[in-house]
Amino acid sequence: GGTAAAPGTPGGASADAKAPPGYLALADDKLPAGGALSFAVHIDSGAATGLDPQLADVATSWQLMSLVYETLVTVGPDFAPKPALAESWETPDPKTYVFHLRKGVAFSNGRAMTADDVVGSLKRLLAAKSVWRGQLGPVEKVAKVDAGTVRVTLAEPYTPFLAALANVPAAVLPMKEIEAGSLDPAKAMLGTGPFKVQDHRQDVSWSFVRNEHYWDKGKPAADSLSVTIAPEEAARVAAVQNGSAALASLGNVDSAAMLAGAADVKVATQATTDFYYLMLNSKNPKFADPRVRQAVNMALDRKQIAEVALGGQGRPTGVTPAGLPGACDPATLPSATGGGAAKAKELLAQAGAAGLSFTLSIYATEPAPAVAQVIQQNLQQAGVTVRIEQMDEASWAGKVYGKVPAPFDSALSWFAGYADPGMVTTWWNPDVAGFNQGFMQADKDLNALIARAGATPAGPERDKALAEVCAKVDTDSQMVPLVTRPATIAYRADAVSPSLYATEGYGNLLRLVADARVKRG
Amino acid sequence: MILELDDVTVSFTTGPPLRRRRLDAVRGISLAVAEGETLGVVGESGSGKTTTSRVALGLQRPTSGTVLFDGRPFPRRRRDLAGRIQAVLQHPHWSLNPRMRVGQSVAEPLAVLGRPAGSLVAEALEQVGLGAGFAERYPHELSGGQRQRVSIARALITRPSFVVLDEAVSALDVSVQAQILNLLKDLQAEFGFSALFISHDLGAVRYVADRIAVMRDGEIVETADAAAFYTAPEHPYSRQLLESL
Amino acid sequence: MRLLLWWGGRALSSAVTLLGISVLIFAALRLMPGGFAETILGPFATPEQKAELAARYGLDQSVLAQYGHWLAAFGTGDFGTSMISRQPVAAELAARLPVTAQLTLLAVAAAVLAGVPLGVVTAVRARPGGGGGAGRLLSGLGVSVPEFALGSLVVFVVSRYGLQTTGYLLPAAVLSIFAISATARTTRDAVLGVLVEQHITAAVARGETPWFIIRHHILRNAAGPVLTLTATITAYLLGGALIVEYLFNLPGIGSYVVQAVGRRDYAVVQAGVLLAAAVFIVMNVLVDLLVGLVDPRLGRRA
Amino acid sequence: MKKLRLDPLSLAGLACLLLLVLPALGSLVDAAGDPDAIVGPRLQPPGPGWWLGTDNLGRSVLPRVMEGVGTTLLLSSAAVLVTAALSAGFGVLAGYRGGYLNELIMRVVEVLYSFPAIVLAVLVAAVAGPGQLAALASIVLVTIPLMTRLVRAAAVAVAGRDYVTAAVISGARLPRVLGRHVLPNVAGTIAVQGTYALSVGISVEGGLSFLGFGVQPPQASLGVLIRQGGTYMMAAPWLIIGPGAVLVLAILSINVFGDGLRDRFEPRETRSLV
Amino acid sequence: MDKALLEVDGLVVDYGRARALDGADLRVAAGQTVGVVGESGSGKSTLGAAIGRLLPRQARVEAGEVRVAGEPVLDLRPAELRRLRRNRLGFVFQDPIASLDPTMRVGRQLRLVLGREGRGDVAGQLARVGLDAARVASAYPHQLSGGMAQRVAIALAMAASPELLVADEPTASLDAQVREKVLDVVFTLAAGAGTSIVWLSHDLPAVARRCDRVAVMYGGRVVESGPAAAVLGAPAHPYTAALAGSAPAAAAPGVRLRPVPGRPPVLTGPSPGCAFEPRCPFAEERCAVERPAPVRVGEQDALCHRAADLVGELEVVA
Ligand SMILES: Nc1ncnc2c1ncn2[C@@H]1O[C@H](COP(=O)(O)OP(=O)(O)OP(=O)(O)O)[C@@H](O)[C@H]1O
Ligand SMILES: Nc1ncnc2c1ncn2[C@@H]1O[C@H](COP(=O)(O)OP(=O)(O)OP(=O)(O)O)[C@@H](O)[C@H]1O
Ligand SMILES: [Mg+2]
Ligand SMILES: [Mg+2]
Repeated sequence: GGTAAAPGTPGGASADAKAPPGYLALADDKLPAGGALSFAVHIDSGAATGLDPQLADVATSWQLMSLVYETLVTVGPDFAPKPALAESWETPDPKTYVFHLRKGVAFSNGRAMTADDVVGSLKRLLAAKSVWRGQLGPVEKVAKVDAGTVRVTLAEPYTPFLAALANVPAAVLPMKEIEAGSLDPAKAMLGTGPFKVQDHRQDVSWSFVRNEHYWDKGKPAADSLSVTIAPEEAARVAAVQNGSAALASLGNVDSAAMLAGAADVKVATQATTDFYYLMLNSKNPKFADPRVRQAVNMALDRKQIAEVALGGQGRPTGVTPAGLPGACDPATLPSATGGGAAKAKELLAQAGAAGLSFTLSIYATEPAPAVAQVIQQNLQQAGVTVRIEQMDEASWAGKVYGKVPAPFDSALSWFAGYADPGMVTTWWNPDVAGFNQGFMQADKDLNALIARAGATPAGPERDKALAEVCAKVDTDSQMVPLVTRPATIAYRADAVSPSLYATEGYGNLLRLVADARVKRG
Repeated sequence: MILELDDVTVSFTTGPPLRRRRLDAVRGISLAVAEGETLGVVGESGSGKTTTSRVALGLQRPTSGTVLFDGRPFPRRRRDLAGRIQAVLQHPHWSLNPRMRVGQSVAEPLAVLGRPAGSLVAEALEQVGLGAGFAERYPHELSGGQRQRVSIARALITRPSFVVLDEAVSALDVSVQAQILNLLKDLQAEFGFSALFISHDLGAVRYVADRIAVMRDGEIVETADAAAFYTAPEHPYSRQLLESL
Repeated sequence: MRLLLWWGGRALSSAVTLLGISVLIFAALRLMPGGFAETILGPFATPEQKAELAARYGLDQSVLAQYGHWLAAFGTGDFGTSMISRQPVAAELAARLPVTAQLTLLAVAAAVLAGVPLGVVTAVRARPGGGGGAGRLLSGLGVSVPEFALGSLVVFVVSRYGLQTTGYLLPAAVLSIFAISATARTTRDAVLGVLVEQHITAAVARGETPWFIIRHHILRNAAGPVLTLTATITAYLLGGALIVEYLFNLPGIGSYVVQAVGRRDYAVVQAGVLLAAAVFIVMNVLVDLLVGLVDPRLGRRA
Repeated sequence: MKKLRLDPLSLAGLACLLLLVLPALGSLVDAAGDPDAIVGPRLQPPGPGWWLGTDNLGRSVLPRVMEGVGTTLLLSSAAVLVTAALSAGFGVLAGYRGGYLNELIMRVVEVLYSFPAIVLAVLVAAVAGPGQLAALASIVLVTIPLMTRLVRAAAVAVAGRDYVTAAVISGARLPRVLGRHVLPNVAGTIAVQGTYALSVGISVEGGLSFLGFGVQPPQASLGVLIRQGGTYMMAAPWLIIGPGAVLVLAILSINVFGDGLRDRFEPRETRSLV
Repeated sequence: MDKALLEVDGLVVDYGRARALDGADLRVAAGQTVGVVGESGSGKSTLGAAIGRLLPRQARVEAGEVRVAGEPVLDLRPAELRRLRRNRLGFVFQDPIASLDPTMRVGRQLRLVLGREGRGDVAGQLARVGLDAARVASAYPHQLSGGMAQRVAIALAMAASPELLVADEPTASLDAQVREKVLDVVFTLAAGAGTSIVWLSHDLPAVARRCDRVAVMYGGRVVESGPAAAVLGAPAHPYTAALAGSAPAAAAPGVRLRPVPGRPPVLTGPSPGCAFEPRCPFAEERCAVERPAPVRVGEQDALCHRAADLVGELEVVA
C-alpha cells in the first residue's frame, strides 16, 4: 500500500522543497509581519527550580525559555557558533574568549543590557549547582573589560565552550533586577529575547507577546504566540488538523503517514543530536563481566532499531552524536564489526553467561517501548532473554538514579546530544556526571580520553581523539549509545510559514519562532 | 416448661430519621408453654402476636424482661438449637425462597443439621396434602394455600420440640385446614412437641390449643384453659371475640 | 434536634473516613517508588539541590511531622503548594473544577435522560419477541466501546473535517455513551425487579396504561439502584474524566492529579484525592437522602 | 433437571464469547504465529503471511489479537471475579447484618474508592513489579464501590424476607444463610453489575496499559492494541479494526449473556403491562 | 336466565407443568354476589385472574371463553381491554399492603385513580370505606395495618364504581373483627353501586351469610353452583358436602375433624372423568372415565353423574 511506504522513507520530512541546505523550512519573509501564532506542545516546563534558566535541565524548559532569554552566542544550521547578544568575539589564545556585546540590546522592561548583566549572569551560573555549570568547562575567570566587552578565561583549552555558551542555561539575565530583589527568576521571566510572557498556567498554556524592545528590528514577525500544553498526542494531532494550532510537536514517528490526507498540513521530521542509549548496570553481577556487556552490545542491531522502532527516522550512533560535525562513524565501531549475534553467543559462553536473561527497565513514553521490544528481539537471536519492565517515569527514575548501587539490570533512556560532539561524552565520566555512579564503573583511561578530546582544538586531531572515545565507550559497553532520536513537527502550511533547522542540538523546536510568519486570509 | 416469658416488653423506634417515635409492640407480657402443650394466641391485628412469637423464637431480644427456652436463656449461637425450634411465619408469600425449589426448601432444616433428607421430603409433602411432585416446583408456581403448606412441611420435618405457627392455616380451605390441624394433633401425640398457635380463627384455635392467651394492644388480657375460655371467658374483650365466632 | 443529630452523626463518620483516607494517601505517596527529588529535579540534580528542595517543602522532617503540618494547614483551608508550579493547590483546583463540573453535568444529564428510558423499555419488553433484544444490544454496545477508543475516534474524525474539538459537548458525549449504557442496564435490572410486584398487577387490573404505570409506579420504585449508579458515575466524573480530559486537552481535575502523581507532587495529589473522596462521600449521603425520599421503605432502614 | 435455559440472544452471546476465547486458550495462537516476532515490513495491510496486517514494529497483527483477547479477558474477568467476590461478600454481609458492620464496610468501600487507581497501580507495581497484578488491583478498586453499594441495597431488601428468618430459626449458620438465601436473591444484581464491571475493567486495563502500568510489552492486550491502533487510525486502520471488533464483540456478548443470566436468576415471571 | 354480566365458559388454563382450570364455567348476573369456594389449589385465583386477563405470562388459555358484559375478554385488543378493566372491573387481592405502591402516600394513589375518573374526592372515598381520611391519606402503605390497607385497596378498586368486583381472599390475613368490617364495606359499597361481586374465599360461613350464590370449585372446575343457602345447606355434589363438613369451627370440642379423605388432584391435562372420583365415597365406574356434565338438582347445578341419585343422601355434619 502506498500509505504504508511513506513512514518508512528516511527523512520523510516533507519539508519545504525550496528550503536551503541545513533547513527543513524557511519562513517566507515576503509575507507581512504581525498576527497571532498558536502552537501545541506536549509538555510544559516543569522543574522544581521554577523558571530559572540557569537551573533548567530539560529541553522542554529550554524551548519555552528561549523565547524570552538569549545567550551571547547561538548556533547556526551547521552547528557553527553564531553571534547573538555578542556581536563578535575573538580567541586570542585557546584559553581566552573576548566577547564584544551587541549595542542597543534591552530587556523587555526597557532597561538596556550591560556588560555587568553578562558578567553577573555567567558568574551566577558558575556558582550555581546546576548541570550546565559542568558543560561550560574549566572556566577560571569572567571579567568585564569595558562597557561593551567581556572576557572569559579558561584554566585549560576547552573546545565545546562556545557550544555550551549557546544554550539557554547560559542566557544573560537581568542581574540588576535580580540583585535588587525586584525579580525572582524562578517565578518570572525577564529577558532580552523576542517575546515576553503575558500569561502562564502551569500545564495548561503560555501566552507570549512580542517584546517591543527587541534588538533585532522586524522580529519577531508575529505579534503574539500562544502555546497550548497538550500531553496527549491525539489532541495535538487534532489541533493541527482542525487548525486550532498552527504548529505542533508530535511524538509518533509515523505522523507523516497519519496526517497524509489532511489538507494543508505539513509534517517535518527534524533530525536531532539526541540519542537513545542502553544502560547495562556493571555494578550488577549480571553485567560485571565486560564480555557479557560486549556480547549484548554486539547482538544489538542498531539499523533495525532505527528502521523499526523509529520508523527509519533515527540513525545509528556512537557516543559522539551522529550528525554533528566530527562525530565518529558508528559502522566502524567494534560492536558493529565484531560478528553480530553469533559472536555474541560465543562471548557469552566464554563468560559463562550462556542463556543470559535480564530485565530491561523502561518508562512508558513512546517510542521507548518500541525500542525496547526491538532490542528484545535482537537479543533473542543471541540466545538472551530480555524481560521488559515498563513503569511510570518517576518510578523508573527512582529505580535507575535513586540508589547507589542501582537496583536494576539494564535500562533505556536518551541524552540530549547538544551542539558539539564532545559535550555529551562528559556523561561517560561518572565522577563528573554523578547521576550514573550507581550503575557505572569509572574508567581512568576513558576519562583521560574524554578530557583530551575536550581540550583538543577542532580539527582532524580532535576527530581522532573523539573516535578513540567512541571506540572505548563501545568496548566498555556500560552505557551503550544506540540511535538518534528524531523530532516530528506538524504545521499548517496555510496558517504559518516557519523556519526550522534540519538538525537540532538542544531539542529546541521553537528556536526560530521569531522568524515565523503568520499566513492570513 | 419449654418456654417462659416473664414480664417481656418490646419497644420499636419507628418513623423516618427526623421523626422517630417509640412504640411498645408488647408490654409486660408473661406466658409459659409446657412440654407437649399447645398455647393458642388470639387477638386483634397489631396486638403484638407476631412480636411475641418472635421473642419466643429468640429472633427478637426483649427490651426488658426475660425469656427462657428449656429453662435457659437463648444461647448465643443459634446453631445449638438447630432442629429443635421451627416456625411457620405469617406471610406465605415471602416465606419461601423464590430461587429454591420446594423440595430444597423443605429439606433445608435437615441439611442444616447435616441429616440426609432421604424420603423425608416426599413424606412431609404428602402429610400436608401435596404430592411428592411438588418438590420440583418453584414457589411462584404454587397457589397461596400450597405455599403455606410447604412452610408447614418445612417446619415439621425435623420433628422439633417447639413450633411457632403464626397464622399457619389462614390461607387454607377448611378441608385442608382440617387435615393440617389433624396432622398437628397426630404429630403432637406421637412426638409430644409444644406449640405456640397464633390465629384469628377461634375455631381452629379451639381445636388445637390446650390453653389460650388473648392479646390486645400489646398486653395479654386473659390466659385460660381452652375449655374454660370457650365456655366462660372472663375478659370483656374475650367475650367480644367469641361473639363473632 | 434529631435532624441535627442525624446530620451530626453522618458528618462525623464522613470526617473520620476522610481522615482515614488522608492518612492512607499520605502514607501511600511516601511509599511510592521514585522520590520527588529524582522526579522533579531530574537525574542531573546534585545532592545539595535535593537537600534544598526537601528543606523548602519540609520533606526533610519525619513523615509524622509532615502529616501534622499538612493536616493543620488543611484545617485552615491551605491545601499546600504545588512543587511544580509553586502555586497554591487550592487556586489551581478551583480553576479546574468548572471544567470538570461542566463535563460531569452534561454527561450525567445525558445518561439519565437517555439511559433511564432505554432501561425501562428493555425491561418492559423483556419477554421474547417484545423487541427488548434490540435495546439490550444497543445498551450492550454502549458499554462495549472503551472510552479511549471512542474518544480517539471522535477526536480524530471530527478534527479531520476541520471541526473544532473544543467545548464540552463532544467530550461529554463520549463520556455519556458509557454512562448511558450503564444507566440503561441498571435501570433494566431494577425495573424487572419492580415488575413482579403485586402493586403493579393491581395497577394493571385498574386498567392503567403502561405509560401511566411506568411514570407513576415503576420509576419511583426502581429509583434506588439507578440513583446510586448515577451518584457513583457523578462522583467518578467529578474526580476527573482522565482519558477524555487528555484526548480533548481539557484542563480538568483528573489530568491534574494524575500528572501530579507522575511527578510525585504530594500536595496536589493529597488535595485532589481528598476532594474526590469528599465528593464521593457527599454524593453517597445525598443518595441515601434522596432514596429515602423517593422510597420511604428504604428511608426507614437507613 | 439443571438445564440452563437461556433466550436465543443470550445463547448467541455465549457462543460468540466461547468462539473468541477458545482459540486464544488453545494452541491456535501458536498456529497463527509468534505474536512477538517481527515478520515483515512495518504497517503492511493484510496479506499473506500477515492476515490482519502488520503493526508499527512489523509484527503480524493476527497472533497479537489472539494473544490480546486471552490476556484481556483473563485479566478483566479475574479482576471482576475478585470484585464480585468482594462486593458480594461485603455487600451481602453489610446488607444482612446492618448496624455497625454495615457502617464499617460502607466506609471502607468509600476509602477504597477514594484511593486513586493510578496510585494503587504504582504501589502494587513497586511491590510486586509492574504488570497484570497492578492492573488487576486497579480494576478491582475502580469497580468495587458501585457493586458493593448495589448488592448491599438488594441484600437489605432480601434480609427482611421471611424465608431468611425461617432459615435462621432452623439454626442455619451465617454462611448458609448468606450463601443459600441472600446471595442467590441478589445474584441478578451481581450478574448485571458484574458484566458492567467487566466493561469498566477492560477500559481501565486499556487506560492503565497506556500509562504504562498494565500489561508489559511485548505482551499484547486488547487495550494496548487498540490504544496503539488508535494512533494509526488513518495510516493503518487494520491495526484498530481487528482488535476493536473483537473487543466490542466480546463485551457485547458478555453483556447480552449477563442480561440473560440475570433473567435466568429470576424464576418469577414478570407480568405484561398491557 | 337473566342477562349475565360475567360468563365463563369451559375455560381451560395451563401453567406449563400444571392445569389450573379444566373447563370452568361461571355465570354472574348483574348485581349478584357470588362466593367462589373450593380446595386450596383448585383454581380459584386463576379463575379470578382470568376474568381480568391478568394471568401470569406462562399461563396459557387452552380453551374457553370469558365474557364481561358480552365482551370477549380474552380476545380484546390492549386498549379495549384497558377500557374494560377501567370501566367495568375492579380487583382486590389477598395481600393488602403489597397491592399498594410502597413509595407513594395513600392520598396520592387515590388521587391518581380519581383524577383519571374526574370524580369524587380523596377524603370522601376514604370515609366511604370507614377510614380516618386525614390520617390515612398522608400515610405510606407500610404505616397502615392490614385492615386499613385492605380498605384502601377496596377504595381504589371501587373508586370507578365497577360493574364487577373480583376479590381474591381479601380478608384472609385479617382478624375476625376487622374482617367483618372490611366485608361490610365491600358489600355495602357494592350494593349501593349495583356492583356484582366474585368473592374467592375459604370462609364458608361468611360466604353463606353474605353471598347470593356460591360456586364450589374442585380440580379446576366449578363442580356446584347455586343459591348460597341451598349449596351449603343441602349440597348436591359430594365434594361440597365433604367440604362443608370439615370446617373446624363447626366441630365440637374433642371430636376429630373430618377432612375430605385423600389428596387433591394435580392435573396435567384434561381430567378423564370426574376429578373427585378417587376421593368420592359415592363413585361408580363411569365416574373415572366419563366427564360429568352439569346436572340441575333443585336450585343447584352440579357436575356429578350421581347428583340426582344422591338427593337427600348428602348431609353436612355440623
Ligand atoms: N420491626 C418493627 N418496627 C416497628 N414497629 C413494629 C415492628 N414490628 C411490629 N411493629 C409494630 O408492633 C405492633 C405489633 O405488631 P405485631 O406484628 O406483633 O402484631 P400482630 O398481632 O401479629 O398483628 P397481625 O394480626 O396483623 O399480624 C404493631 O403496631 C406493629 O406496627
Ligand atoms: N405460575 C404457576 N405455574 C405453575 N402452576 C401454577 C402457577 N400458579 C398456580 N399454579 C397451579 O395451579 C393450580 C391452581 O392455582 P390457584 O392459585 O388458582 O389456586 P387457588 O384455588 O387460588 O388456591 P389457594 O386457595 O391455595 O389460593 C394450583 O395447583 C397451582 O399449583
Ligand atoms: Mg402477626
Ligand atoms: Mg388463591
